[in-house]
Amino acid sequence: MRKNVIIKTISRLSVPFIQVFALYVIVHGALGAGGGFQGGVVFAASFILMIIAFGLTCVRQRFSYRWIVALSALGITIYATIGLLCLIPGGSYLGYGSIETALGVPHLHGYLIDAVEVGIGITVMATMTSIIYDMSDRGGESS
Amino acid sequence: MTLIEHLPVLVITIPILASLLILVAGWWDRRFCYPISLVTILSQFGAAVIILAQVMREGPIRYHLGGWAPPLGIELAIDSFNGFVLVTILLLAAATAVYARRSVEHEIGPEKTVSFYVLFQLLVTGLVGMTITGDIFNLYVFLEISSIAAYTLIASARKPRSYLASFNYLILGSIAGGFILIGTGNLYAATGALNMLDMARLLPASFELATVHAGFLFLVIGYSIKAAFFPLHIWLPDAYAESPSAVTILISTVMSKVSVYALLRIIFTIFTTAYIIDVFPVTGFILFIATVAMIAGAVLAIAQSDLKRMLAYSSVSQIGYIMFALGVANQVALEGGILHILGHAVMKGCLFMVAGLIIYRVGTSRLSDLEGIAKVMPISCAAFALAGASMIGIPPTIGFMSKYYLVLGALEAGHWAYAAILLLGSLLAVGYIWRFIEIAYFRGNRDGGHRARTLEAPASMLAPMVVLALLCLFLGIFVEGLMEIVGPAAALLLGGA
Amino acid sequence: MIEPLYELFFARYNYWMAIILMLIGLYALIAKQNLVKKLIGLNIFQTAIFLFYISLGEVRGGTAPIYLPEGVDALYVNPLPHVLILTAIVVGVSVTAVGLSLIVRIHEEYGVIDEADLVQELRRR
Amino acid sequence: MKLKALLAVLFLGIILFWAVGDLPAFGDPEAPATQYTGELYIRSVLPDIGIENIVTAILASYRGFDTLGEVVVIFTAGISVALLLRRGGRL
Repeated sequence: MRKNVIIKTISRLSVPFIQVFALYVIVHGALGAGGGFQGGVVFAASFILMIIAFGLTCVRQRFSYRWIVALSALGITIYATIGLLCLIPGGSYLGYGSIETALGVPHLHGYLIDAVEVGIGITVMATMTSIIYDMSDRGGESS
Repeated sequence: MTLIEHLPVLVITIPILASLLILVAGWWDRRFCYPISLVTILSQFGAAVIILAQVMREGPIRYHLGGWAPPLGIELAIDSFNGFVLVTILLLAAATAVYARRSVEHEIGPEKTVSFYVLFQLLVTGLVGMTITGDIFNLYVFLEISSIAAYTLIASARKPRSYLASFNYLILGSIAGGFILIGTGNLYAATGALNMLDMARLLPASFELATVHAGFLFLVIGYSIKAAFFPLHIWLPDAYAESPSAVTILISTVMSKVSVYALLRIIFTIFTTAYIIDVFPVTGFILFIATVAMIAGAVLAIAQSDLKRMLAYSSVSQIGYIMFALGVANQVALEGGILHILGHAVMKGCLFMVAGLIIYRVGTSRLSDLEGIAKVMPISCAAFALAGASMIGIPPTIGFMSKYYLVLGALEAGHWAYAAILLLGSLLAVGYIWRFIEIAYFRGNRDGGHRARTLEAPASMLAPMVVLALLCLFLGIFVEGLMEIVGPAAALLLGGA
Repeated sequence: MIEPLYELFFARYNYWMAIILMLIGLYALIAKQNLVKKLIGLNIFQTAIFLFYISLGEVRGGTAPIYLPEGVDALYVNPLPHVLILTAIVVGVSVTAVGLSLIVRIHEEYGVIDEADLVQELRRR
Repeated sequence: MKLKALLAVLFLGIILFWAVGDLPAFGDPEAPATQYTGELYIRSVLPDIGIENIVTAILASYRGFDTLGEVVVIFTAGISVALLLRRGGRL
């Protein structure tokens, strides 16, 4: 791979900003435009930028397949488990309101929505990254 | 007690979590995948039986997700019709899961086992979701879960041709998905509702709008592509013939049935019989296409030189029988059609299992290479003969019962010619079933030498096949018990809500 | 004379745009020989459907469906199509990803991604 | 192939053109979709859930099951791509 100082430096600088922005988009979902999907995709975009700038092997050393797959499962688990937890106080599946009334915490409904959005964001980020890993693994390098 | 109440949603969400468990456990040790998958599908089947029993006892279940009642939220609606379909598909999925282990070891290769079982589980879950949801957009979401899993599972045979078959299916499936989305959008524009029963309530006011007609056409065409209804079946033969045996069984029995179910549900529950008979008369046309499908599918099946491909075309023909019931649209014919959903699933599952066993042992499914196979695989060929008899419609098999009701319904509605064509279609079924029987039993005397040893497959593959073959017989004999579910289901479809 | 024409074409121009895009996408999906171009056609087709849905939810003078501070009297557009399309977009992305990886495999097996060439390859084997 | 495509396009086009006349006009506040569920959601999100973004409220709460399905769709796609393309490894 050719050394390209400008691309590497610029991506090194912008990746943290992209990731912070992605987190903002995920967490801000309940208050304004944003949400888990959008944030997750923006987060995955930062990985794509890193792969373009530094190469797949370099990125994969830090975030291995193992972590990425585990994260994509974790996101759905968060979502589905919050749904199942709602059954305990007697609500129906995904009925966050039942937890809110059972615990008596105000605005818990909104916080649970945030938690669910985080779950969505994790899965979308991890899956997008996994797809990019798999696709950029093919081609030039071997076979 | 409360758990029973939540069973409709648990039957979808627990398997989703189980598929994640398969992924994580499989990472640790691949041998964990299969038991988890099997236990999940078997417990889904058990749950489905409990749900159906509850529906028959206490009437339809309506489960409001999140506690939000319909115009706002999504509901799961289970009545006798989709309860019956739910049990049918999970019965076949359980049989396939038992069958799958050896077949997967043989055809997929060890490094892909984990993802295969994850997708297998997701495919079944998507189909279960399609069956019990009461929301038309939710139906689309589950349809896409099952479709994406199916595209990949077809390609998991890892043969060059299977990639092509999968890609062609992906293109057609996406067109179908797009059509379904457009149709849903048109209905949503006309009514503002997405819940099926709510839509059925609001729709009569705007029956005359072209938007509603267009929505009807798009939904019917979209789901017909998915169900491989005759002129739209072009993806089917390749997809069935090139995929691994376990996947062929699952998509040929379960997936096509769920698409047909969705079609019946949309036409009868949302649009009601008043629409398809008086407002936008399509029943005659559907009846015509259905008979063409029966004949053309059977003729194409006779023309094939490969066992799996022959059975694939036979599916095209058999889907025609179910659509025939839709075209006649009276109580007796619909009973026959719903019975055929179960009957065809059971017998086609058995036949494809035999084809899978032959591939497992002989390595090919070309008919010309199978001469005298009955001598070395006696149980499999006997099962083929029994299921084939059911396919033809020889009494007292389940295939006979469903065709009997179909003919009876057609006669009741005065469609003499169509009833005659249906019988002709059964005669053509003799053509392709007999071809295999003849090759397997009565040919190949000249080189019987090299196949002296019996080649019967392992018990875990034989057992589900034998069970399905016997079911073809016993369901036909004890059809009275089934009619207690099928009768109300047909009445429910005709009654609208 | 002008009134019905206006009603059909200009008051509903959003549908015409969506329909034209749908037809372009469907044509590319079926007629193009190159498998990647087929997928591009699929994406155009799906995006056109998204446009159709989103424009269904439009309300003249409406703002984005996020509550404005209390006391401000606001008209919001219909939020439901936005939700549905968020789901449909994800489905479209997933189908595209699977389709592209199938194309990668087909290219590895046959060395070509053009339908005419594929037919030739299949015949040759 | 071209002919088949043109026929399909023609067929789709005719149905769609036919349907347009009865669809609500662009931005029509009287449209059934806006009048029925649209208004209902806008009125009930604040008292029911208490967050500002109506789309998020519907996405995660009212139609949360759709969203669960959608997360599963993308997970399925990730596993699919892994099955098709990944070399070695555990998947």
